[in-house]
Amino acid sequence: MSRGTRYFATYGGRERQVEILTRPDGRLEVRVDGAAHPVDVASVGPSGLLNLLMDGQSVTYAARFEDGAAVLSFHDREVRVGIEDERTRLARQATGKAKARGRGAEVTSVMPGVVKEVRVAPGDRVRDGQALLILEAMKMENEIRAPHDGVVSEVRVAPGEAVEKGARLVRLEPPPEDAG
Amino acid sequence: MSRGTRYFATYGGRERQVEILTRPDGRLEVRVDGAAHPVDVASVGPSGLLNLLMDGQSVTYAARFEDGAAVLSFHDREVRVGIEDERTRLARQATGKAKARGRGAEVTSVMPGVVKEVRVAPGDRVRDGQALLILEAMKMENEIRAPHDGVVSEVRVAPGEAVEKGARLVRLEPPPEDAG
Amino acid sequence: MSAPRAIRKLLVANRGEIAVRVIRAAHELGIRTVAVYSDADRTALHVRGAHEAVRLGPAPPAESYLRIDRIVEAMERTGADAVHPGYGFLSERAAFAEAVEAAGKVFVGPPAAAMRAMGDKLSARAAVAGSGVPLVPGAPLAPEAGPAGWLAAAREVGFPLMVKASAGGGGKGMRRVAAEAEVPEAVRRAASEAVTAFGDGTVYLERYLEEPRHVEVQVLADAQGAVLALGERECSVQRRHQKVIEESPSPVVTPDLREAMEAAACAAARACGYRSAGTVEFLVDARRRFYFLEMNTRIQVEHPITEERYGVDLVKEQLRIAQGLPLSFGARPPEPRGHAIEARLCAEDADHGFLPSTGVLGAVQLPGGPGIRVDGHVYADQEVTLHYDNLLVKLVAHAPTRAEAIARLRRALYETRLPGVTTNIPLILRTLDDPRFVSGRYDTSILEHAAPPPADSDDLVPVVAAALALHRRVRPTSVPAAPAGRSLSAWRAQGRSAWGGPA
Amino acid sequence: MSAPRAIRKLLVANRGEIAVRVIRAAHELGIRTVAVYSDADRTALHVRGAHEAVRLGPAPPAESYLRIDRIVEAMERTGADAVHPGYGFLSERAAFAEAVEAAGKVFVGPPAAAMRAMGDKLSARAAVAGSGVPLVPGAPLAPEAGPAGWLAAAREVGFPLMVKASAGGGGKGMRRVAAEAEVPEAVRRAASEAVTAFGDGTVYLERYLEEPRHVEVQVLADAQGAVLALGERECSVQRRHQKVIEESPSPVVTPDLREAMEAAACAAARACGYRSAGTVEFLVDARRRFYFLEMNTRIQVEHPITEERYGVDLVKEQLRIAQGLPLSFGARPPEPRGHAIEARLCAEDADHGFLPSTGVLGAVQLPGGPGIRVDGHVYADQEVTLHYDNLLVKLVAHAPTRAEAIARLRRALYETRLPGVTTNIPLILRTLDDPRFVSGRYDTSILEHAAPPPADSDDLVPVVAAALALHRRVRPTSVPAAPAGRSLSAWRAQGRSAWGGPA
Repeated sequence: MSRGTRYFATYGGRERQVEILTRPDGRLEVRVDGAAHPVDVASVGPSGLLNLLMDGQSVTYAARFEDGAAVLSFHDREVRVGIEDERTRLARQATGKAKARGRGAEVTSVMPGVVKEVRVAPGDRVRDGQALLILEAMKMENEIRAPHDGVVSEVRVAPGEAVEKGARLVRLEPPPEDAG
Repeated sequence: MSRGTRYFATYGGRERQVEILTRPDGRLEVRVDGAAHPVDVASVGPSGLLNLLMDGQSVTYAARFEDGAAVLSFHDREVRVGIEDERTRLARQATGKAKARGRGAEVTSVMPGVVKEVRVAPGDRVRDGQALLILEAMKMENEIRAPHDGVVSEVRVAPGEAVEKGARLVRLEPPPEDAG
Repeated sequence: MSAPRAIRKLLVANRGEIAVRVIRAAHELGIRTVAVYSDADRTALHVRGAHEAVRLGPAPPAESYLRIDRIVEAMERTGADAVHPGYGFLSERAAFAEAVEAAGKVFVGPPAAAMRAMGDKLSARAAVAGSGVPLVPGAPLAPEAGPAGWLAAAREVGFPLMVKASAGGGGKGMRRVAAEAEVPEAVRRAASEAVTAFGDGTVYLERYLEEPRHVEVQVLADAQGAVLALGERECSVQRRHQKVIEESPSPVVTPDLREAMEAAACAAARACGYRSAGTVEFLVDARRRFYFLEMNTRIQVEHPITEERYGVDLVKEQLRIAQGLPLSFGARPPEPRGHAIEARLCAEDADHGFLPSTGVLGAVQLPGGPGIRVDGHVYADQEVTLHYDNLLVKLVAHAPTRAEAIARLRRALYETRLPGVTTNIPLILRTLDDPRFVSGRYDTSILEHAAPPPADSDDLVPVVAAALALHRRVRPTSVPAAPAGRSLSAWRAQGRSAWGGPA
Repeated sequence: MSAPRAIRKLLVANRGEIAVRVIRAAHELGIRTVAVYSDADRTALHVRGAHEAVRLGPAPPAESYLRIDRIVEAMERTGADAVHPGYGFLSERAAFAEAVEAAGKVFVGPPAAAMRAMGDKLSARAAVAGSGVPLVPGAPLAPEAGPAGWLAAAREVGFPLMVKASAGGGGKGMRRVAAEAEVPEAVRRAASEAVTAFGDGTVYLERYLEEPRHVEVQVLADAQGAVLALGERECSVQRRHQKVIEESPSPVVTPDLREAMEAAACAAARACGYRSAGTVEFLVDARRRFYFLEMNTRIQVEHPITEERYGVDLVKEQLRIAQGLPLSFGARPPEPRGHAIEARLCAEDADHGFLPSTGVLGAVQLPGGPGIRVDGHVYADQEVTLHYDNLLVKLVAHAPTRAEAIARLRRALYETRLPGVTTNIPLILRTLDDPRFVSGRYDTSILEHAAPPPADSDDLVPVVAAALALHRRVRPTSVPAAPAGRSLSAWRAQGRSAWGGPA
């Protein structure tokens, strides 16, 4: 059997190498850190569900991919597994580490909604936990709070505006050194 | 509003002309034998269901087309409506009537199944209702019977063969004139 | 029989809705489950519902669900300590129970001896004969006697009569015979079907009762010796001897008759040393006399109507009994409440000779709300094949009165959508409207004289519906191309823009 | 109020699961139904389930489901002779009931005067004050008094306290206040939310009881003057004052306490001249003292757990009462049976601040089997939007004992699949395992101190599952292209061949 495709999976604080091989009979074989695991996977229905038979378990799950991780929806929980294929890893290693984060930070919307009220303006000093704006979603008003002390450098939304989950709302710069 | 697309629908022993027009605002208008009916139709889900609001009724249905007819599945019944668009009708009228049926008749399978046993051979005289072969489907054995008296001219299947619905099984010629 | 003991892991040797049903009961009791499957069922609900799943073989039952050796091997491999056989397949094969017990495992069902006595209808008649249970006139049939011998036996029983598979059930291997000339063919066909369905071609003859009602009594017998009856189920709405609609209580059974039938059912169970859940079937004639027909030594398809009325989970009771525990509710069953009706939704074209319907299910929509129980195994994209029986969903309606239960079942049937196959829902709806059914005065011939589908009306809705559906088909240029993948909003938008906005 | 009369056609002035629920009851009674819908709900289940459907307007409730004028107009246009308001939206607006009655139609609910008395929580306190029903300390709040006046009122009530919308319900327009400094902001926000949700910004203050349990009593009052209670519902599992899990009976209510609470509930109903189904909410403190909280003058979200135990259809009773008929079961409610639990499955990310989740539902899979009732409005390709509340499905488990009902609900939750959105199923499952819930000793703070999601394990299944899912994504060349249209067998075949055959 030829060499398969390698993946690097980070889960539970540990990275493992997963190799997926196609056997001569067309079946797949999965090796985790070199140890073979008999598996059988089948698509279920039109919603992208997969059923995995492995290690004495029948597990049905959906997967979506976000920022180098697979978010797996099992029947009773959602689990995040860092996952990368070999090619991507090699390419990433060749171009160096991911860029260091800038000093400022974006406050993003953790839910879709409509901006009801904006409480801050550029230049405002804000405290950790201070309400920056009010977002209405499903008839509840939710205060979007500052994740840390800082100075508002930009307000990206206006009242009445509909925002998606993850939309950037407000940019916060670190507070001046003299801030308590 | 410009002239719409015309259809000819045969149902309940009566043909009606149905005209479907797109109004300037993008909505559809349906006229049956010239009388306008406000309708609203929307697709429901991935299975091709349609919901029709018309004449004070909310009706959900699926449609499939067979031999110039629409077979409509309502929640409580299946209904067959002959349906033809204007272009098809004109083309058909231009090329003359449908060909007259041949004198022989095919006995077709009314269900998918596996041929369990063949009871007749070419040349056999058969009586109306006589078992021609045994078809097994869903663990029940079903006798496929002759639709009328006749002479077997061809047997198209053999025991063990899987057949689809509509498959031609046996060809029957009319019985000789001296047949009772 | 091995000694009762705690079940930690249960293998469910079946498929379809009953496999799902058994898994549900096991999980509620904290028992781990192992599903088995054929290649046709790789993604079936029972495979996904169980904790583990083991492949048995190709789709044909003889190569998968009927393979005792592979099922016992799967139990060994997974460490399952018990097996539940469901109904059909191996559920009434004493040899299966014996093989399981020989492997040191628990068979969730009656002792093999009771299965043997009752599984064969001829020995069942013999077993209960001494206990005062009334029997229908009948006779065994020797295959080697040949047509002449068969005919002699048939004359003795009298016409009309039934040819029945001794190992049978579910209408398979069963033929009604009205006249002498039909006997040889009926015997051959019934025997042939019986071989296919049950692996045993023994058939026998039984007098055919006129206008009979098929009424059965549910019994439960535990290892402590308790034998109890939980009322009756009326199962006379049948087509080709397959039940379609069942209800409890039976409209024909009076309190006195119920008491007598329950006593007879318990006597039959005691006569064969029964343990577990079982069903004693009777025929009730027009004069309310009842006759023992057979005992089904397994859970019955229609068991939910009893469960709904009594508030008892019969499969959990089976699992309790198999572990040597007494019945959960003590010495007396709870008081039954209200009326329950079950309809079996099958993939078949009931208006065209009950032809089986195959296909791929689309977006199924199942009913809910008060008093509606759904036992099914359907899911979107499921392929309905010819390999197995065509039962898709059992709908059970439970309500304070019979009239309310009927109305409830009707509305639940209206809510149900099983696109992709033809179902018998239209027939069930017409039956619920049938004056004989509504009055409760019906017998097993009710579907033979069923009303035909209604004639076309002068309603314009079908006319417009057909034109709109065709318009969509012939004018594809007027709608945007269906997007790839799951951009369903776009697809929906297409539906809206093509078919017009709000009226 | 117009005189009671037969209802032939009922307009259901609501959407979602409760609209479906009401349509079910009407159809079982042979009443024709008219659905109303906003543009977001054109293909919703209630639109498809009703006999007729009328568009109200765009998606926002203020332009559709809250438009009294359009709803009354739809009743005129369709000839509906009665309206059922469901819960939420216009259900507790006396002005709606009056507009309906002014049009000569029947409002299925209490008299407008009773709604007015009880719909406003302040007047409700006044209405029941004379009838011996115990009250929580509280005070009204004058908007014009300003922050200083609000603070004075707050000091009088004592901290901690709640700011509540007088017209409120469902957790909207509600704020808990621990200290004086929070009072002005809490009052402003609660009033603002109350305007949005109910069109009325009146708020009041109420003492916050420590470790309180939220227990409510179901009442039914008919036009003949019968006022009956049907036991209690324990509703203490709440997040942000939205109920998540409800059960009946309450683990904390003793027979004596039940008798006292039922008597108080009936007294409250009589005090306001109630008619129809209604719910009297109480807080029960750690010493089993109970206090009147409010009366909900409508059908309640969690009404099914009462229905399952009593075998009574509360919506049908509402429809009977509105027609001037007496309660269906006579002078005494049936004996309740077993234990029932409801879980509300919502589109929200319970592990990340209960953020609402939107999306398009895929192939939904709902549970079934014994003792499981499903009240939902979901279907494949349904768009879950932000316009309405995020309740997708109510699951109700009914079983002989509390432990069995919990086990049954657990297994039903495991069967449920609502792909396309994030749901609170994981939170519900963890709550059912919470030792406080299992023991029955919990109060309304149970979810504030809920266990976090379990930590990652060293199980290899997620590792392999993630790799296989990515493998499928990055190696599309190894699988045949997904066929156009509905050739699902090919898609399934792809799944098989790409991922290997049986192990």
